[in-house]
Amino acid sequence: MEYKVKIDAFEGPLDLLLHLIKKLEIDIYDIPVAEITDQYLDFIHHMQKIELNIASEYLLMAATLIAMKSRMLLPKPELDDEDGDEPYEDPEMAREALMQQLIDYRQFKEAAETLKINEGERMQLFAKTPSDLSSFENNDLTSIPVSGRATVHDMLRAFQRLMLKKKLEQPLSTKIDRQILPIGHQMNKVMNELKRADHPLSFQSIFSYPDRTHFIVTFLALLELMKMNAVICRQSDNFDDILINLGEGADEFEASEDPFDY
Amino acid sequence: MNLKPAKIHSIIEGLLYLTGEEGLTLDQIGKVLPECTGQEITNLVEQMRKDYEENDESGLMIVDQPNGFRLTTKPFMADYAEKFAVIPKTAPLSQAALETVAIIAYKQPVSRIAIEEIRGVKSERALQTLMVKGLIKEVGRAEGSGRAILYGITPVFLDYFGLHDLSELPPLSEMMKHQNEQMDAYDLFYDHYKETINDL
Amino acid sequence: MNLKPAKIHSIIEGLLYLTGEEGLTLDQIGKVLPECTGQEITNLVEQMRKDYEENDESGLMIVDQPNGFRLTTKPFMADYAEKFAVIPKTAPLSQAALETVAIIAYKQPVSRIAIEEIRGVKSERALQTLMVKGLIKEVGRAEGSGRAILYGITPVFLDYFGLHDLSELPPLSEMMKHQNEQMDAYDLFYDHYKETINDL
Repeated sequence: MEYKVKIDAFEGPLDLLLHLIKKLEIDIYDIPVAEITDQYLDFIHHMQKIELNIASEYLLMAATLIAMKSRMLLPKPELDDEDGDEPYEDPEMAREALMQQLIDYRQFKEAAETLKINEGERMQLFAKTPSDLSSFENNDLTSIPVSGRATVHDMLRAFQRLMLKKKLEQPLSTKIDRQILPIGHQMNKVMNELKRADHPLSFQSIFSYPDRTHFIVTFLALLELMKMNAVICRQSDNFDDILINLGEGADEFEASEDPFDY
Repeated sequence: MNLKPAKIHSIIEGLLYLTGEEGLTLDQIGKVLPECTGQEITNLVEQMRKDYEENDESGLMIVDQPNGFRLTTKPFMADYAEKFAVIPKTAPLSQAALETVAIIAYKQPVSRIAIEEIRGVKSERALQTLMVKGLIKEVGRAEGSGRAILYGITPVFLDYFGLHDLSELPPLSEMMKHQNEQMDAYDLFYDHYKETINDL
Repeated sequence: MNLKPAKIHSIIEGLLYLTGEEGLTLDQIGKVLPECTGQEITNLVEQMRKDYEENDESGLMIVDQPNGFRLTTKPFMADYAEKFAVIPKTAPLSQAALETVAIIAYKQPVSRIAIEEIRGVKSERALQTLMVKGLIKEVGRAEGSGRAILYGITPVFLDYFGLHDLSELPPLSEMMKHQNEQMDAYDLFYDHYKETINDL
């Protein structure tokens, strides 16, 4: 059997079993334990060969399948033996239980597919952020009874949602965190952008990458450029965006300066 | 009522604009327009829904949400909307989260252990994601010594998947033959199986 | 141009709705609809402006702003907006306001730019709302030429959230740690596997 399907397509051992059942065109109501066990182990073995630290759930299922397969090879003991330490475990029952588990799981997997379609349709629809009606509202928040107020929990959840959203939007951010970002490099970048744009740029626009390290380094680069008179920053009013323009020292700025010289 | 239908129409449109993604509930419209009955409002909104839908010149449509509606752009607008950075794009749910929320929707109230039994894998992360997104909530505690947290879906779930109520979920393809029971052993498969044996 | 006027009309309406109070510049429309000339767009918007104005069923209108326009509610709507605003809300603070006040509580003194950097969206309105409600105040100015206003929380904040002092907020480091655990993007197992696959 070839392993063209990548493992990250699977949600766990049940999902993998369902895949094997489908691929081998097995009747889920009559699972050939020996065959499915061999195929499953083959798959797991293949994963081990690439030195993958297999998740315990996959191994547990492997053990379960092996136990079932070996019991099927043994003759059924006398009924008297049920008085022993361990009751006899009928492999037929185990097979039924596995079948039921697979059928149950498959139903929810299908339901998840339907939900995914719904989600996709819903994500095509956009709405504006609500207008700020606070000028009409009662502004004395403390007059709101405690039961009607937002709680610390609401606030923390809002914050966590924000962080989660940001994280999901930037799957690569952890890798970039570890990169060395020299200040000189950012200075060159800001100057190049200003020269190319040929008009003042907004403070926000130069912080294009929403990452903490990037933000700090870019900010330091900007301060350094201001010190050199290479750029001038202006803000006309409170809340207004700060505009960055080339300064008198811009022509003297050496783009080829060693980026690690800071 | 004193207001003309056209006027009421315009007021609702204005409110739908102001509330944007938060939307409006029928209740809220009723409070702003006390002279209208709920039926009148519902009829008018239905008319508006049709008008938007049939109007090729409009990029807007009315979408239902729990107990109300909101104004959104039509699906074809997605390409254009995404060109604007001001529109935050949310990441779709992972397969793990989708399976988990599906189980909760069909079997609520349900514990983490029961979910993991069905999925065959740990589902803690998926549960946390769903909690943060507000799609599920804690609805109680299981009886017994474990007192496991039980999860259920929220109105946000319905809204997120564009459903009016849970009855719109497609029926599960097969009847669940086993009642979902609380099991706290690690080897769920064997427990299940031993129970079957003991019942003989 | 390939798009029909009705289609362009609907796209502009959709974008006007999405951008709300911020509005659209002619430039922005031009970027989304590169096949249209500025003149065509201007003519269409003029037509839309007239349509809204003459349509008694619409509560919306188009107003000019520098280099562009925005959609807003008609003046008569003010009364109804007011009626709507005084309806007690289940969530008296918006998601935007909650996010912003959380950032301020944890990072004070903090500038608007720093808040926007974290949130990824403009936060002027949220700040104004919080100021008006007395939850935050100006606590100083940043060093340097920008001299940005720095914000901090007020005693009203503590009172409103039922805190005795800020030390009762859970430490941010813990929250971030917790938050990382909530990442569901993929199971570590799969991430690991994919890396291995890529290395082959």
